[in-house]
Amino acid sequence: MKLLYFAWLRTRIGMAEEIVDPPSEVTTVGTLVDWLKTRGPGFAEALKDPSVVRVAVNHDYVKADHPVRPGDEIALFPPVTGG
Amino acid sequence: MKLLYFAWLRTRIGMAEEIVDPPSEVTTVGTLVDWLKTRGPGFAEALKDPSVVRVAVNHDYVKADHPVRPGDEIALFPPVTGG
Amino acid sequence: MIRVQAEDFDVGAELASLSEGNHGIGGIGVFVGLVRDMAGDDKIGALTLEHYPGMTERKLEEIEAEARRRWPLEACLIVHRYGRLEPGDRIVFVATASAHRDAALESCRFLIDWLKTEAPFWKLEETPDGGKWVDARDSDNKAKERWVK
Amino acid sequence: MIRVQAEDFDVGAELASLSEGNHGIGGIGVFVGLVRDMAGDDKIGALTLEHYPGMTERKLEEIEAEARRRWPLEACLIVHRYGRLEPGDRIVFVATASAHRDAALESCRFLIDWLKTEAPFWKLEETPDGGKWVDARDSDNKAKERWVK
Repeated sequence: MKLLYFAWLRTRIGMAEEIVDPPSEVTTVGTLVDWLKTRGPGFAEALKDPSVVRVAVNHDYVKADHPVRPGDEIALFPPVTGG
Repeated sequence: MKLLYFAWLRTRIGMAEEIVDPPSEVTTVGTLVDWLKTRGPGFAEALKDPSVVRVAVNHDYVKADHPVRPGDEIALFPPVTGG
Repeated sequence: MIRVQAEDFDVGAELASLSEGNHGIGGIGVFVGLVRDMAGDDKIGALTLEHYPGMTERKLEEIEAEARRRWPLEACLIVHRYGRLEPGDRIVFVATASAHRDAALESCRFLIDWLKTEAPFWKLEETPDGGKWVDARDSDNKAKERWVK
Repeated sequence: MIRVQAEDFDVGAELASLSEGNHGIGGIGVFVGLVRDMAGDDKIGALTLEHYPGMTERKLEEIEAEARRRWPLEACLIVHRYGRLEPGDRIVFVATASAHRDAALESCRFLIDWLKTEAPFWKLEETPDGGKWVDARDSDNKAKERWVK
Protein backbone atom coordinates (compact mmCIF):
# COMPACT_ATOMS: atom_id res chain seq x y z
CA MET A 1 0.00 0.00 0.00
CA LYS A 2 1.00 3.59 -0.58
CA LEU A 3 1.43 5.91 2.39
CA LEU A 4 1.44 9.70 2.18
CA TYR A 5 2.42 12.15 4.93
CA PHE A 6 1.61 15.86 4.98
CA ALA A 7 2.55 19.01 6.90
CA TRP A 8 4.31 18.41 10.23
CA LEU A 9 3.73 14.66 10.01
CA ARG A 10 5.79 14.75 6.83
CA THR A 11 8.57 16.82 8.36
CA ARG A 12 8.72 14.72 11.56
CA ILE A 13 8.69 11.45 9.68
CA GLY A 14 11.14 12.92 7.18
CA MET A 15 9.41 11.56 4.10
CA ALA A 16 6.47 12.56 1.89
CA GLU A 17 5.45 9.11 0.69
CA GLU A 18 6.47 5.47 0.65
CA ILE A 19 5.26 2.08 -0.47
CA VAL A 20 4.97 -0.38 2.42
CA ASP A 21 4.10 -4.03 2.83
CA PRO A 22 3.03 -4.27 6.48
CA PRO A 23 2.77 -7.54 8.45
CA SER A 24 -0.46 -9.50 8.28
CA GLU A 25 -1.81 -8.24 11.63
CA VAL A 26 -2.18 -4.78 10.03
CA THR A 27 -5.79 -4.90 8.83
CA THR A 28 -7.17 -1.53 9.94
CA VAL A 29 -6.09 2.11 10.16
CA GLY A 30 -5.55 1.65 13.90
CA THR A 31 -3.28 -1.38 13.56
CA LEU A 32 -1.43 0.36 10.70
CA VAL A 33 -0.68 3.38 12.91
CA ASP A 34 0.45 1.08 15.76
CA TRP A 35 2.82 -0.67 13.38
CA LEU A 36 4.14 2.61 11.93
CA LYS A 37 5.02 3.83 15.43
CA THR A 38 7.44 0.90 15.80
CA ARG A 39 9.38 1.94 12.71
CA GLY A 40 11.57 4.58 14.35
CA PRO A 41 11.66 7.63 16.61
CA GLY A 42 10.38 10.01 13.88
CA PHE A 43 7.28 7.85 13.40
CA ALA A 44 6.75 7.43 17.15
CA GLU A 45 7.04 11.18 17.72
CA ALA A 46 4.81 12.13 14.77
CA LEU A 47 2.05 9.67 15.70
CA LYS A 48 2.13 9.84 19.50
CA ASP A 49 -1.06 11.94 19.84
CA PRO A 50 -3.88 10.35 17.83
CA SER A 51 -6.14 13.37 18.46
CA VAL A 52 -4.10 15.40 15.98
CA VAL A 53 -3.70 12.75 13.30
CA ARG A 54 -6.27 12.51 10.51
CA VAL A 55 -6.33 9.55 8.16
CA ALA A 56 -7.73 9.33 4.65
CA VAL A 57 -8.03 6.06 2.73
CA ASN A 58 -8.36 6.54 -1.01
CA HIS A 59 -9.23 10.25 -0.47
CA ASP A 60 -11.95 9.68 2.14
CA TYR A 61 -11.64 10.54 5.81
CA VAL A 62 -11.85 7.38 7.90
CA LYS A 63 -11.66 6.26 11.53
CA ALA A 64 -9.33 3.84 13.28
CA ASP A 65 -11.49 0.79 12.59
CA HIS A 66 -11.53 1.33 8.81
CA PRO A 67 -9.94 -1.59 6.90
CA VAL A 68 -6.71 -1.13 4.99
CA ARG A 69 -5.84 -3.30 1.99
CA PRO A 70 -2.96 -3.75 -0.42
CA GLY A 71 -3.38 -1.17 -3.17
CA ASP A 72 -4.91 1.46 -0.91
CA GLU A 73 -3.61 5.02 -0.86
CA ILE A 74 -3.46 6.00 2.80
CA ALA A 75 -2.66 9.54 3.89
CA LEU A 76 -1.80 10.69 7.41
CA PHE A 77 -1.87 14.37 8.24
CA PRO A 78 -2.71 16.91 10.96
CA PRO A 79 -6.04 18.76 11.17
CA VAL A 80 -6.37 20.99 8.12
CA THR A 81 -5.68 24.73 8.23
CA GLY A 82 -6.50 26.05 4.77
CA GLY A 83 -8.98 28.65 3.66
CA MET B 1 -41.96 73.77 4.40
CA LYS B 2 -40.73 71.62 1.53
CA LEU B 3 -42.55 68.38 0.71
CA LEU B 4 -41.07 65.55 -1.37
CA TYR B 5 -42.94 62.55 -2.79
CA PHE B 6 -41.31 59.37 -4.08
CA ALA B 7 -42.22 56.24 -6.02
CA TRP B 8 -45.97 55.52 -6.28
CA LEU B 9 -46.79 58.32 -3.86
CA ARG B 10 -45.19 60.66 -6.37
CA THR B 11 -47.08 59.20 -9.33
CA ARG B 12 -50.45 59.14 -7.53
CA ILE B 13 -50.04 62.68 -6.22
CA GLY B 14 -48.68 63.70 -9.62
CA MET B 15 -45.84 65.82 -8.32
CA ALA B 16 -42.28 65.23 -7.04
CA GLU B 17 -42.04 68.19 -4.70
CA GLU B 18 -43.73 71.38 -3.59
CA ILE B 19 -43.41 74.19 -1.08
CA VAL B 20 -46.46 74.45 1.19
CA ASP B 21 -47.61 76.75 3.97
CA PRO B 22 -50.12 74.62 5.87
CA PRO B 23 -52.70 76.01 8.33
CA SER B 24 -51.67 76.50 11.93
CA GLU B 25 -53.30 73.29 13.21
CA VAL B 26 -50.64 71.34 11.27
CA THR B 27 -47.98 70.85 13.94
CA THR B 28 -47.04 67.17 13.55
CA VAL B 29 -46.49 64.62 10.80
CA GLY B 30 -49.92 63.15 11.57
CA THR B 31 -51.79 66.44 11.25
CA LEU B 32 -49.78 67.26 8.12
CA VAL B 33 -50.87 64.01 6.46
CA ASP B 34 -54.51 64.63 7.51
CA TRP B 35 -54.35 68.06 5.92
CA LEU B 36 -52.68 66.75 2.74
CA LYS B 37 -55.51 64.23 2.26
CA THR B 38 -57.99 67.13 1.97
CA ARG B 39 -56.07 68.63 -0.95
CA GLY B 40 -57.53 66.47 -3.71
CA PRO B 41 -58.36 62.93 -4.83
CA GLY B 42 -54.71 62.13 -5.76
CA PHE B 43 -53.58 62.98 -2.24
CA ALA B 44 -56.50 61.13 -0.63
CA GLU B 45 -55.80 58.02 -2.70
CA ALA B 46 -52.02 58.10 -2.16
CA LEU B 47 -52.27 58.57 1.62
CA LYS B 48 -55.32 56.42 2.42
CA ASP B 49 -53.35 53.54 3.96
CA PRO B 50 -50.92 54.89 6.58
CA SER B 51 -49.29 51.43 6.94
CA VAL B 52 -47.57 51.88 3.57
CA VAL B 53 -46.52 55.51 3.99
CA ARG B 54 -43.09 56.31 5.47
CA VAL B 55 -42.23 59.85 6.49
CA ALA B 56 -38.78 61.42 6.85
CA VAL B 57 -38.21 64.86 8.32
CA ASN B 58 -34.85 66.37 7.39
CA HIS B 59 -33.60 62.93 6.25
CA ASP B 60 -34.58 61.05 9.41
CA TYR B 61 -37.40 58.52 9.66
CA VAL B 62 -40.08 59.79 12.04
CA LYS B 63 -43.48 58.75 13.42
CA ALA B 64 -46.85 60.51 13.28
CA ASP B 65 -46.28 62.50 16.48
CA HIS B 66 -43.05 64.07 15.25
CA PRO B 67 -43.29 67.90 15.04
CA VAL B 68 -43.14 69.67 11.68
CA ARG B 69 -41.91 73.25 11.37
CA PRO B 70 -41.48 75.87 8.66
CA GLY B 71 -38.17 75.22 6.91
CA ASP B 72 -38.37 71.43 7.35
CA GLU B 73 -37.82 69.10 4.40
CA ILE B 74 -40.50 66.45 4.72
CA ALA B 75 -40.54 63.39 2.46
CA LEU B 76 -43.40 60.91 2.04
CA PHE B 77 -42.78 57.60 0.37
CA PRO B 78 -43.68 53.89 0.38
CA PRO B 79 -41.60 51.22 2.14
CA VAL B 80 -38.23 51.01 0.44
CA THR B 81 -37.36 48.31 -2.11
CA GLY B 82 -33.72 48.84 -3.03
CA GLY B 83 -30.73 46.56 -2.66
CA MET C 1 -17.18 54.42 2.40
CA ILE C 2 -20.44 54.73 0.53
CA ARG C 3 -21.29 55.80 -2.99
CA VAL C 4 -24.62 56.35 -4.77
CA GLN C 5 -24.22 56.53 -8.52
CA ALA C 6 -25.87 55.89 -11.86
CA GLU C 7 -22.70 54.36 -13.34
CA ASP C 8 -21.74 50.71 -13.16
CA PHE C 9 -18.82 49.69 -10.96
CA ASP C 10 -15.88 47.31 -11.38
CA VAL C 11 -16.05 44.69 -8.63
CA GLY C 12 -12.43 43.60 -9.01
CA ALA C 13 -11.10 47.16 -8.94
CA GLU C 14 -13.26 48.09 -5.94
CA LEU C 15 -12.02 45.08 -3.99
CA ALA C 16 -8.41 45.71 -4.92
CA SER C 17 -8.55 49.31 -3.72
CA LEU C 18 -10.42 48.26 -0.58
CA SER C 19 -7.65 45.95 0.61
CA GLU C 20 -4.61 47.59 -0.99
CA GLY C 21 -1.72 47.96 1.40
CA ASN C 22 -3.70 46.70 4.39
CA HIS C 23 -2.11 43.42 5.42
CA GLY C 24 -4.25 43.19 8.52
CA ILE C 25 -7.15 41.97 6.37
CA GLY C 26 -7.73 38.21 6.52
CA GLY C 27 -11.11 38.04 4.84
CA ILE C 28 -13.47 40.07 2.70
CA GLY C 29 -17.20 39.40 2.58
CA VAL C 30 -18.97 40.63 -0.52
CA PHE C 31 -22.51 40.80 -1.76
CA VAL C 32 -23.37 41.81 -5.31
CA GLY C 33 -27.02 42.33 -6.20
CA LEU C 34 -28.07 41.92 -9.83
CA VAL C 35 -31.25 42.65 -11.78
CA ARG C 36 -33.15 39.40 -12.33
CA ASP C 37 -35.43 38.92 -15.30
CA MET C 38 -38.08 37.29 -13.14
CA ALA C 39 -39.98 39.11 -10.44
CA GLY C 40 -42.62 36.79 -9.11
CA ASP C 41 -44.16 35.30 -12.23
CA ASP C 42 -43.76 38.38 -14.41
CA LYS C 43 -40.84 38.54 -16.78
CA ILE C 44 -39.39 42.01 -16.44
CA GLY C 45 -37.53 43.81 -19.17
CA ALA C 46 -35.74 46.35 -17.01
CA LEU C 47 -36.24 48.40 -13.91
CA THR C 48 -35.72 51.95 -12.80
CA LEU C 49 -34.33 52.65 -9.36
CA GLU C 50 -35.53 55.88 -7.84
CA HIS C 51 -33.83 57.28 -4.76
CA TYR C 52 -33.92 60.24 -2.40
CA PRO C 53 -30.69 62.17 -2.91
CA GLY C 54 -29.26 63.37 0.37
CA MET C 55 -31.22 61.01 2.58
CA THR C 56 -29.88 57.97 0.73
CA GLU C 57 -26.28 58.94 1.40
CA ARG C 58 -27.10 59.77 5.00
CA LYS C 59 -28.78 56.41 5.67
CA LEU C 60 -25.97 54.48 4.01
CA GLU C 61 -23.41 56.35 6.12
CA GLU C 62 -25.42 55.54 9.25
CA ILE C 63 -25.60 51.88 8.26
CA GLU C 64 -21.86 51.71 7.69
CA ALA C 65 -21.18 53.43 11.03
CA GLU C 66 -23.43 50.92 12.79
CA ALA C 67 -21.57 48.00 11.18
CA ARG C 68 -18.25 49.49 12.27
CA ARG C 69 -19.58 49.80 15.82
CA ARG C 70 -20.60 46.14 15.87
CA TRP C 71 -17.61 44.55 14.13
CA PRO C 72 -13.87 45.33 13.95
CA LEU C 73 -13.74 46.25 10.26
CA GLU C 74 -10.57 47.15 8.44
CA ALA C 75 -12.50 48.49 5.45
CA CYS C 76 -16.07 48.79 4.25
CA LEU C 77 -17.63 49.88 0.96
CA ILE C 78 -21.25 50.19 -0.12
CA VAL C 79 -22.05 51.18 -3.72
CA HIS C 80 -25.67 51.48 -4.80
CA ARG C 81 -26.83 52.46 -8.27
CA TYR C 82 -29.93 54.33 -9.37
CA GLY C 83 -31.56 54.90 -12.76
CA ARG C 84 -32.56 52.41 -15.43
CA LEU C 85 -31.01 48.95 -15.18
CA GLU C 86 -31.46 45.86 -17.31
CA PRO C 87 -31.46 42.17 -16.35
CA GLY C 88 -27.94 41.10 -15.45
CA ASP C 89 -26.89 44.63 -14.45
CA ARG C 90 -25.30 45.19 -11.07
CA ILE C 91 -27.48 47.11 -8.57
CA VAL C 92 -25.61 47.04 -5.29
CA PHE C 93 -22.21 46.12 -3.93
CA VAL C 94 -21.36 45.60 -0.28
CA ALA C 95 -17.85 44.64 0.82
CA THR C 96 -16.52 44.32 4.35
CA ALA C 97 -12.94 43.50 5.28
CA SER C 98 -11.75 42.29 8.65
CA ALA C 99 -8.94 40.34 10.24
CA HIS C 100 -11.25 37.33 10.56
CA ARG C 101 -13.87 35.86 8.29
CA ASP C 102 -16.68 35.84 10.85
CA ALA C 103 -16.66 39.60 11.22
CA ALA C 104 -16.40 40.09 7.46
CA LEU C 105 -19.25 37.71 6.58
CA GLU C 106 -21.59 38.77 9.38
CA SER C 107 -21.17 42.48 8.81
CA CYS C 108 -21.68 42.03 5.06
CA ARG C 109 -24.96 40.31 5.69
CA PHE C 110 -25.97 42.91 8.29
CA LEU C 111 -25.33 45.72 5.82
CA ILE C 112 -27.36 44.26 2.97
CA ASP C 113 -30.23 43.26 5.31
CA TRP C 114 -30.30 46.73 6.86
CA LEU C 115 -29.92 48.57 3.57
CA LYS C 116 -32.90 46.69 2.11
CA THR C 117 -35.25 48.19 4.71
CA GLU C 118 -33.62 51.54 5.52
CA ALA C 119 -32.06 53.05 2.42
CA PRO C 120 -34.58 55.10 0.41
CA PHE C 121 -34.60 53.35 -2.96
CA TRP C 122 -37.64 52.19 -4.90
CA LYS C 123 -37.80 49.80 -7.84
CA LEU C 124 -40.13 50.37 -10.78
CA GLU C 125 -40.29 47.28 -12.99
CA GLU C 126 -41.02 47.42 -16.69
CA THR C 127 -43.55 44.65 -17.31
CA PRO C 128 -45.58 43.78 -20.40
CA ASP C 129 -48.47 45.70 -18.76
CA GLY C 130 -46.39 48.82 -18.12
CA GLY C 131 -44.50 50.04 -15.07
CA LYS C 132 -45.10 48.36 -11.73
CA TRP C 133 -43.72 49.54 -8.40
CA VAL C 134 -42.18 46.67 -6.48
CA ASP C 135 -43.83 45.94 -3.13
CA ALA C 136 -41.69 45.80 -0.02
CA ARG C 137 -41.09 42.23 1.03
CA ASP C 138 -42.01 41.02 4.46
CA SER C 139 -38.95 38.76 4.36
CA ASP C 140 -36.73 41.84 4.16
CA ASN C 141 -38.21 43.22 7.35
CA LYS C 142 -37.74 39.86 9.04
CA ALA C 143 -34.12 39.77 7.87
CA LYS C 144 -33.53 43.18 9.40
CA GLU C 145 -35.19 42.18 12.68
CA ARG C 146 -32.47 39.58 13.24
CA TRP C 147 -30.04 42.44 13.78
CA VAL C 148 -32.13 44.68 16.03
CA LYS C 149 -30.69 44.65 19.52
CA MET D 1 -16.98 24.54 -10.14
CA ILE D 2 -13.79 24.17 -8.16
CA ARG D 3 -10.16 24.95 -8.95
CA VAL D 4 -6.94 24.32 -7.03
CA GLN D 5 -4.04 26.32 -8.41
CA ALA D 6 -0.78 28.03 -7.58
CA GLU D 7 -1.63 31.09 -9.69
CA ASP D 8 -3.48 34.15 -8.47
CA PHE D 9 -7.02 34.78 -9.74
CA ASP D 10 -8.91 37.84 -10.93
CA VAL D 11 -11.95 38.33 -8.70
CA GLY D 12 -13.76 40.63 -11.13
CA ALA D 13 -13.25 38.30 -14.08
CA GLU D 14 -14.29 35.24 -12.05
CA LEU D 15 -17.50 36.94 -10.95
CA ALA D 16 -18.28 38.19 -14.44
CA SER D 17 -17.95 34.72 -15.96
CA LEU D 18 -19.92 33.21 -13.07
CA SER D 19 -23.01 35.30 -13.78
CA GLU D 20 -22.62 35.92 -17.49
CA GLY D 21 -25.83 35.35 -19.42
CA ASN D 22 -27.70 34.06 -16.37
CA HIS D 23 -30.43 36.60 -15.65
CA GLY D 24 -31.99 34.39 -13.00
CA ILE D 25 -29.27 35.48 -10.58
CA GLY D 26 -30.38 38.10 -8.08
CA GLY D 27 -27.47 37.97 -5.68
CA ILE D 28 -23.91 36.73 -5.41
CA GLY D 29 -22.24 36.06 -2.08
CA VAL D 30 -18.47 36.14 -2.10
CA PHE D 31 -15.70 35.46 0.35
CA VAL D 32 -12.08 36.28 -0.42
CA GLY D 33 -9.42 35.10 2.02
CA LEU D 34 -6.13 36.99 2.16
CA VAL D 35 -2.78 36.37 3.85
CA ARG D 36 -2.52 38.53 6.96
CA ASP D 37 0.82 39.71 8.28
CA MET D 38 -0.21 38.89 11.83
CA ALA D 39 -0.85 35.39 13.09
CA GLY D 40 -1.45 35.59 16.80
CA ASP D 41 1.35 37.82 18.07
CA ASP D 42 3.95 36.75 15.52
CA LYS D 43 4.53 38.89 12.48
CA ILE D 44 4.70 36.55 9.51
CA GLY D 45 6.65 37.26 6.37
CA ALA D 46 4.89 34.76 4.14
CA LEU D 47 3.32 31.36 4.24
CA THR D 48 3.38 28.19 2.21
CA LEU D 49 0.19 26.28 1.61
CA GLU D 50 0.66 22.56 1.23
CA HIS D 51 -2.18 20.43 -0.10
CA TYR D 52 -3.03 16.85 -0.99
CA PRO D 53 -3.52 16.74 -4.77
CA GLY D 54 -6.44 14.54 -5.71
CA MET D 55 -8.09 14.52 -2.30
CA THR D 56 -8.28 18.32 -2.23
CA GLU D 57 -10.22 18.45 -5.47
CA ARG D 58 -12.44 15.62 -4.33
CA LYS D 59 -13.31 17.27 -1.02
CA LEU D 60 -13.99 20.62 -2.68
CA GLU D 61 -16.28 18.93 -5.19
CA GLU D 62 -18.13 17.19 -2.36
CA ILE D 63 -18.48 20.50 -0.49
CA GLU D 64 -19.89 22.21 -3.57
CA ALA D 65 -22.30 19.33 -4.18
CA GLU D 66 -23.53 19.56 -0.58
CA ALA D 67 -24.12 23.31 -0.92
CA ARG D 68 -26.09 22.71 -4.13
CA ARG D 69 -28.21 20.11 -2.32
CA ARG D 70 -29.01 22.57 0.47
CA TRP D 71 -29.60 25.77 -1.53
CA PRO D 72 -30.98 26.52 -5.00
CA LEU D 73 -27.76 27.84 -6.55
CA GLU D 74 -27.51 29.18 -10.06
CA ALA D 75 -23.71 29.08 -9.97
CA CYS D 76 -20.91 28.27 -7.56
CA LEU D 77 -17.14 28.66 -7.73
CA ILE D 78 -14.42 27.76 -5.26
CA VAL D 79 -10.80 28.64 -6.05
CA HIS D 80 -8.06 27.74 -3.57
CA ARG D 81 -4.38 28.44 -4.05
CA TYR D 82 -1.36 26.52 -2.84
CA GLY D 83 2.35 27.32 -2.70
CA ARG D 84 4.15 30.31 -1.26
CA LEU D 85 2.01 33.39 -0.58
CA GLU D 86 2.89 36.76 0.87
CA PRO D 87 0.84 39.11 3.09
CA GLY D 88 -1.94 40.66 1.06
CA ASP D 89 -2.03 37.76 -1.41
CA ARG D 90 -5.36 36.07 -2.14
CA ILE D 91 -5.65 32.51 -0.76
CA VAL D 92 -9.22 31.45 -1.39
CA PHE D 93 -12.28 32.61 -3.29
CA VAL D 94 -15.82 31.36 -2.76
CA ALA D 95 -18.71 32.71 -4.79
CA THR D 96 -22.32 31.52 -4.79
CA ALA D 97 -25.07 32.89 -7.00
CA SER D 98 -28.78 32.43 -6.46
CA ALA D 99 -32.09 34.07 -7.27
CA HIS D 100 -32.24 35.43 -3.72
CA ARG D 101 -29.64 36.88 -1.40
CA ASP D 102 -30.38 34.57 1.53
CA ALA D 103 -29.38 31.46 -0.40
CA ALA D 104 -26.32 33.19 -1.83
CA LEU D 105 -25.04 34.51 1.50
CA GLU D 106 -25.81 31.41 3.55
CA SER D 107 -24.29 28.98 1.08
CA CYS D 108 -21.17 31.15 0.77
CA ARG D 109 -20.69 31.02 4.50
CA PHE D 110 -21.41 27.30 4.58
CA LEU D 111 -18.76 26.66 1.93
CA ILE D 112 -15.98 28.60 3.63
CA ASP D 113 -16.81 27.15 7.06
CA TRP D 114 -16.84 23.61 5.67
CA LEU D 115 -13.76 24.07 3.53
CA LYS D 116 -11.79 25.27 6.57
CA THR D 117 -12.24 21.93 8.33
CA GLU D 118 -12.53 19.46 5.44
CA ALA D 119 -10.27 20.48 2.58
CA PRO D 120 -6.73 19.09 2.99
CA PHE D 121 -4.60 22.24 3.07
CA TRP D 122 -1.96 23.13 5.65
CA LYS D 123 -0.34 26.48 6.29
CA LEU D 124 3.36 26.82 7.12
CA GLU D 125 4.17 30.32 8.33
CA GLU D 126 7.55 31.94 7.90
CA THR D 127 8.34 33.53 11.27
CA PRO D 128 11.52 35.16 12.58
CA ASP D 129 12.22 31.81 14.29
CA GLY D 130 11.77 29.76 11.12
CA GLY D 131 8.82 27.85 9.71
CA LYS D 132 5.85 27.16 11.96
CA TRP D 133 2.91 24.94 11.06
CA VAL D 134 -0.38 26.66 11.85
CA ASP D 135 -2.53 24.88 14.43
CA ALA D 136 -6.14 24.07 13.56
CA ARG D 137 -8.48 26.49 15.26
CA ASP D 138 -11.22 25.27 17.53
CA SER D 139 -13.39 28.14 16.26
CA ASP D 140 -13.24 26.62 12.77
CA ASN D 141 -14.63 23.34 14.05
CA LYS D 142 -17.36 25.21 15.89
CA ALA D 143 -18.20 27.14 12.73
CA LYS D 144 -18.56 23.89 10.82
CA GLU D 145 -20.72 22.34 13.53
CA ARG D 146 -23.37 24.97 12.88
CA TRP D 147 -24.00 23.31 9.53
CA VAL D 148 -24.06 19.68 10.58
CA LYS D 149 -27.57 18.34 10.35
